[in-house]
Amino acid sequence: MRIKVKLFARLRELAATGEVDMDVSPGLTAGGLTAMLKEKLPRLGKSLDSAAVAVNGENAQSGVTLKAGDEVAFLPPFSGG
Amino acid sequence: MRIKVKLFARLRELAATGEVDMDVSPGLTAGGLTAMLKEKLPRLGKSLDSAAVAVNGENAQSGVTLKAGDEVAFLPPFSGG
Amino acid sequence: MFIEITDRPITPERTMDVSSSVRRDAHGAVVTFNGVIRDHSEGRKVISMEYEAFREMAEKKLRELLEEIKVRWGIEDVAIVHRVGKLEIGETAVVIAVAASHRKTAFEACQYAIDRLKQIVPIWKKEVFEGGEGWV
Amino acid sequence: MFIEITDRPITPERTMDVSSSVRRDAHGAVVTFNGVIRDHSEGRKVISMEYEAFREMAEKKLRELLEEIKVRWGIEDVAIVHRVGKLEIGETAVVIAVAASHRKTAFEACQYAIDRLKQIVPIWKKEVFEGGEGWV
Repeated sequence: MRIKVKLFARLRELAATGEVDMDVSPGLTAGGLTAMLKEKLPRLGKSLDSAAVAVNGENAQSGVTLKAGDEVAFLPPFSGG
Repeated sequence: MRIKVKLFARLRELAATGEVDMDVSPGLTAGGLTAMLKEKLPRLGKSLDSAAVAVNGENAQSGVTLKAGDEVAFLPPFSGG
Repeated sequence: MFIEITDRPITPERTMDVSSSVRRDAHGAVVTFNGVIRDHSEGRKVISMEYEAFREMAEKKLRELLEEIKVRWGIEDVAIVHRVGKLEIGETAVVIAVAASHRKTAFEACQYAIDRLKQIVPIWKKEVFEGGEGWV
Repeated sequence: MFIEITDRPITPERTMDVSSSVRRDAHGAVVTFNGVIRDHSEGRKVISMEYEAFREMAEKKLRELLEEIKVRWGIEDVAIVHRVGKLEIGETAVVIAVAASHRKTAFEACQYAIDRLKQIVPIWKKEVFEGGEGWV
């Protein structure tokens, strides 16, 4: 199934992209996607570990199962204001 | 000796004046002046009791001895801001 | 760092200028407080407020207040403007702007400034409400 | 009560308009916070800052923040504008205006708003300093 991955700030720079469409197996969890990304883009490693995950703009736990069409965002620690 | 008395806010309105020149005896204290004013203008009574005293623009204790030319201000509780 | 007691309206533009006056490149935070005449007070419908100051002493006390803030927080970029005279609903009675390196300090010092102003600065207000008036 | 994420400069005039927008006749206090780019950070000389937002989610989180303030203090007159893009020293990154009947509430809610914004709103900044740059 197809999902969209969004990367911000340091993660976006390290990946040299802010958005990737990915084909993944049904049943994949947010945590599983994190592990997959780490393998695919090892330079994201440490920064992915400290990132929060949002699915369709809502904070999500790593155990949540993804659905086709989901937009999964990886959010480094915030530093707004 | 000659001193100047200043009255503000409620006291000014009750006295119908903001400033009075007075001739007083040397050795008079701020507290003594308060008592004298209460006698002279009984309608100030209660409001004088809750007023602070400033001599020449500085907070003063009632025991302070006045000097010729002093400006003695009676200050109701503040309500600025 | 300045204080002023004025009988001219403290307009939004004036507030803007007061806030801008305290900004320096080293600052990360500017906190601005506007004390405004509101339309009610202890159940009464307020029509207007008349502010009176013992001006020379009030200016001296406001300068003391700036000094207290400097000693306590090391902040010098503070401005306080207090209005006197007759004020209508919605008009600003006092504006206080504080700029500092960090926001916590700016908030603390600004709140201290207005709390302390009410304690030590000889200014009074008479409330004109529906059916009467009185010093508050 | 509004929030905005914008790439246009938050000028002193804009801050003035944001503050004015929250004023109502029932209010006695308006507290305005400006978060400003300062010229130093942890010993480094800062040149500029680049702000990035996950805009849709940031807007949602800012609206949640307004709701939190409404529930906690009963205050509805709050405005938050956050800038994104490249900001120079002295430019405002965020302005928050809170109006309330009483000053204590206005100060508390305004400080809460900026503290909470930093916790829950997906916005990031990259510091450009002398000799390098980095996400902070």
